[in-house]
Amino acid sequence: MRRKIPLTIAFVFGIVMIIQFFIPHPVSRDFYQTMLDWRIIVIAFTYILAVSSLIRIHINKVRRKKTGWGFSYVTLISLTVTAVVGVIGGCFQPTQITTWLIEHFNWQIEQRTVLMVIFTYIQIPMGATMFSLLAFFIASAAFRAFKARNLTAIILLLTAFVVMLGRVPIGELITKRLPEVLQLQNIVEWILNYPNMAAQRGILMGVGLGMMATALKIILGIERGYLGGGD
Amino acid sequence: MTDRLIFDRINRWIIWERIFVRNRAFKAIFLIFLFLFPYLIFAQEGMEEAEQNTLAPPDTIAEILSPTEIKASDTPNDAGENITVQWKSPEDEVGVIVGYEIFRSEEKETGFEITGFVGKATEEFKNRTQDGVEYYYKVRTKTKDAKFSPFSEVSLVAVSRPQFFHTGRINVLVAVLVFVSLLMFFVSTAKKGKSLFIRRIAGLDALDEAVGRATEMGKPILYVPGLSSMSDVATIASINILGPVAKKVAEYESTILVPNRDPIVMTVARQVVKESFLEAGKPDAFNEDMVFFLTDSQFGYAAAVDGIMVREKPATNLFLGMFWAESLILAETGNMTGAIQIAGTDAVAQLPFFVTACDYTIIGEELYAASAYLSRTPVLVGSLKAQDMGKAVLIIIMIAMFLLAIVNAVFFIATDTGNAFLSRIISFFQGLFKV
Amino acid sequence: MGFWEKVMRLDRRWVFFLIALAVLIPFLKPLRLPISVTKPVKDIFDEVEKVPPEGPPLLIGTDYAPSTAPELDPMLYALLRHCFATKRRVMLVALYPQGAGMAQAGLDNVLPEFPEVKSGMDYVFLGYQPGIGSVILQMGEEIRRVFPTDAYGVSLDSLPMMEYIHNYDDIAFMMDLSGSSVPMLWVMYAGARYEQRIGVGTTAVSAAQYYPFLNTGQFKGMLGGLKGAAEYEKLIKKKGYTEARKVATIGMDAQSIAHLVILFLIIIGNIAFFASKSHRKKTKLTSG
Amino acid sequence: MKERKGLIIGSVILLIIFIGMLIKGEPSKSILVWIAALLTLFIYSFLYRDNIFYKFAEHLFVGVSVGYGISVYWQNAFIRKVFDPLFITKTYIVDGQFHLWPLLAIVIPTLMGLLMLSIFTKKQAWLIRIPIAFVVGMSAGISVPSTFQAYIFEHTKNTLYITLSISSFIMIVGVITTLVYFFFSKEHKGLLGKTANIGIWFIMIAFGASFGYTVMARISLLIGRMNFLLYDWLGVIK
Repeated sequence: MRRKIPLTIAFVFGIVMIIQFFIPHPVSRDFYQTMLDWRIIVIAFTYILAVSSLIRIHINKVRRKKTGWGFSYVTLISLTVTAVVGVIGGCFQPTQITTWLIEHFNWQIEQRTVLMVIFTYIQIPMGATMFSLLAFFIASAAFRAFKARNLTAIILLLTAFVVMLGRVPIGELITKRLPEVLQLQNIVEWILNYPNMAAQRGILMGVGLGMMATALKIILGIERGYLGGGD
Repeated sequence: MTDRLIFDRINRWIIWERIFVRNRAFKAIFLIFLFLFPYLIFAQEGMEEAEQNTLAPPDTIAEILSPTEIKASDTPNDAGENITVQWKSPEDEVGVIVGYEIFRSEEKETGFEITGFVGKATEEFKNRTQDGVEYYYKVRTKTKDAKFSPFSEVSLVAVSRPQFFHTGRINVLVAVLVFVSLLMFFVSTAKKGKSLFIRRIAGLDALDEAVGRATEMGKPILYVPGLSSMSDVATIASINILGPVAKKVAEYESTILVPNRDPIVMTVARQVVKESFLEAGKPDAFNEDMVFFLTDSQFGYAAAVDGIMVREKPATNLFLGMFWAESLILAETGNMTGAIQIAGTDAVAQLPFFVTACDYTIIGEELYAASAYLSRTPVLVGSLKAQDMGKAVLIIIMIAMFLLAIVNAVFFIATDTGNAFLSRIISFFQGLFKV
Repeated sequence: MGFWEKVMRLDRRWVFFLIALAVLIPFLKPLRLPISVTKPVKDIFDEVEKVPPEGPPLLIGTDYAPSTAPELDPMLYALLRHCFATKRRVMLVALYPQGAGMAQAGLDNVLPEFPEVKSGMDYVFLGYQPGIGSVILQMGEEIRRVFPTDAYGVSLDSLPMMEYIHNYDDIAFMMDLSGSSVPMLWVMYAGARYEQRIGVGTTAVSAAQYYPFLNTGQFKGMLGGLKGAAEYEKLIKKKGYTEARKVATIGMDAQSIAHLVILFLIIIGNIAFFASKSHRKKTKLTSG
Repeated sequence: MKERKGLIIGSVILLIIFIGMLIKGEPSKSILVWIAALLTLFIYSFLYRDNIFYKFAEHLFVGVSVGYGISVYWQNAFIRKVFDPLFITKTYIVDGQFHLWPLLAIVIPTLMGLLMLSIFTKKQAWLIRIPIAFVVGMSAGISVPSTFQAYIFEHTKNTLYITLSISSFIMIVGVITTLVYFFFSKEHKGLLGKTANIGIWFIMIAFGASFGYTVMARISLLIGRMNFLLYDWLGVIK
């Protein structure tokens, strides 16, 4: 019972979604849209679990005075403030409260809602900065890993080196006098378009088969790892 | 109780499995599909040709600047409410044409009203209609000085309707059916107890060792199940690996940390870890907070996991699932803390970064082989065989096409036109994979 | 421990430090490394030069978001400067909601240099409308139907510049700046259906996928990444159009230096690897 | 130890450069830009080592982004997909007539969502498997045919355009050997092993190429942040 029902649900919805793909009829199209809406609603409820997990962990940290518990306050307070501002003040469109506040206090809000101000000046800069850490990490990874240890490492190292060199003006200058086929930027383009593309296609075809097999195993109830073991 | 016994017991009730797998009729169906495959494709080609033959004969008395050969028909493979109007644009050497105005009426003679305008380089117009209503169309040319040509002749009647089957996707349908048959076939063979071989996958072999090392050192294991949601199959593959890993951890009564970005993945991962601890006979060692949610912001997640890595100092980091640009942020930080790292993903763009920063990398399809590899459950191993057969089919088609292309090229050098038959076969195979 | 072994075990924070300097220094002290102009960029420049002054405008699509702005903003600035300095007219349109903000920021940045340039006379900013494909299509028939007013709410009919501009026939050249697939939609709809001449400005990563369309002529030219923008800046500087700060050229300096630092690190790393390996062998021999 | 001293000196130099620019330039007058800039520096401090500034930024990032997530889910899922159609627009009443299906289309997923909360009970916790099975099963169903199209058909089709050239030959050899590398049910020995080895070479070329190709994009991200710090915040460059 505890397995049959979920497995049947997975089977039914899996098969229906496959069939749906082949039917252009409006009924099938509307059904697809409804299913996507359902998924959004279900996930929204799961978000409750997620947030409660986060909050509980930080409250526990504060209670047990674990190392760095003070910072848990930062998370808890910023979470509460942002959520309250977003739910009451409006997400993308300002609610009446926000409109009243803006008019009453003569605020200048470029982003329309307070939530978007927080988003623009706190979340986006921090995200962009985390993203830009990659400039440093890609350098240290290259320095450490690109060593000619064995044949495969040499291939990896050489292609990376050539492609990198071909991306800066100096690389072009080095081979300027050579015939066009041997100019660095053309070699780089060839590497990208042929051997690189070949391997990518090979990997992706394999991945496609793996994904299909896994998805089908789930629909057919052969793979049940996602339900956890037991009955 | 061994894995296999559990499996057999819970397998028993599935009805469709009986129909498909144990029934001998299945094999017959499989064979029929194999034979049907080329037929279905040819049939579709034939249909297209037949459609073209029924088209109206070209109009020989073309008026100057008027569009000719106007034809209107239901737009194929759609949800209805749409008619495609096509015409042949007149010669325009001076370049005076701006575009075409399309007129529509429900009667053949009168009541035409403008329904759309398209640019000069177009010879097709898709018109929103009501299903079941009869429409007639005519088109006229608009010139730069806002003058109009006489109308083209009126098209034949056209009615729009929704289709119940997308003929352009017949190749996908056949492919899905063939693959399902292959999968079922090998799974059923595997069930009969025929043992199947799997080659060594270094990254997965290292999993055991890496988990063992962490427990020896008394340090936690960090398991990142990717940053995508459950709708990504890579995440499901990762969850399938999490089971055995968590079981191992439970046996040593060690700690596993599973930070999550997606709420559903978190819920599923928690179930899986909990059950694994139960199966290992250590339900008390399980703590709900081992599997936790961080944030759904991509780089916020990366920042927080970086924090965990430098503060909790896990001895083993496992990054398995779907990753984007944050892959290197995680892997480099993990490398900095000196942990053993095993990564696996099907995101081709991220693999190079994992290869440079991790000790072992599980590449692409190997991730999907993992649950079979770790559990060695016959049915799962059987499905690997089906994947291999899929690859074999693709390889055979490619080699055959390559040889054909060479032969055709020889013909081409000799006769300057190539061999009609060979060209037809080649274009047939290319058409097979039309998307 | 010999020198090379020390290099082998170099703290990675030194690498971070070098990269930080490599990016910071060109900002404070521009190096002006030589830049050679490639054909796709020259093609764009020539197309813009063909736009008649005080005549049919250049249409610029700003279909990008802040995340790709470092690479695409310099292109927008350079194109605007090129046109404003030579009395060529410009129309701006955004098919991404965030694109409108990028276009406005670009105008705010460039306009102070050209006090005589006026909205409605020399440029028109149409703003943002949702529905990418259908907006492009409808603009082919009548721009006013999709954009009855410009971004500031002024009716297009009241703008002197718009008097003779109705659809793609009245637009000399179209330039789409985007890191996503929007340029392909411009090609599919405006290019294939209305024979609009189109150029593309895109990020370095996306540039590779557009090369095939350059060969077929579907794009008349391309600015690829900071490098493309820097080349364009060089071209307008050469013509003496502007003396403004060359954002992309500085960025390109930083990028080249950072690239060279990484290449240098790889070479040093390998020398250290082989040196310490042979050193280890030697010590083994002597000790054994 | 010596090395660390050097690093500290290096970091101090960077800091002095920034403070110098702060005095010399025309810093932004917007407090929001200052917040963004300080948070940027807090995160960069992680490159030296974990510290309280990074910890603060990290915890703030988590809190703010989850708060943002709550707001977006509240607006896009609860309000727009459940509350509005159920109580405001009443999609299940058309022309004064009651229709069952539109009502069920809201109620069923809501009930399924509520089952998620069964995890908080001891006995009925298994009910959570129902919504999970729905999401997983349906996602798997959607992915099967589209995977065939996007991963297998698309790439096979493009590989099958063969011309008589070295490039085309390399392409087909590369695809085939890479596929062979992924054969699981045969031991990689003899001919198969050799082919799979060539496949690894191709894979390595692809990895090297995409690594080298990505460096430029990553550096430009850093340039973008530098531009923010030096232009928008400090105003030292014009």
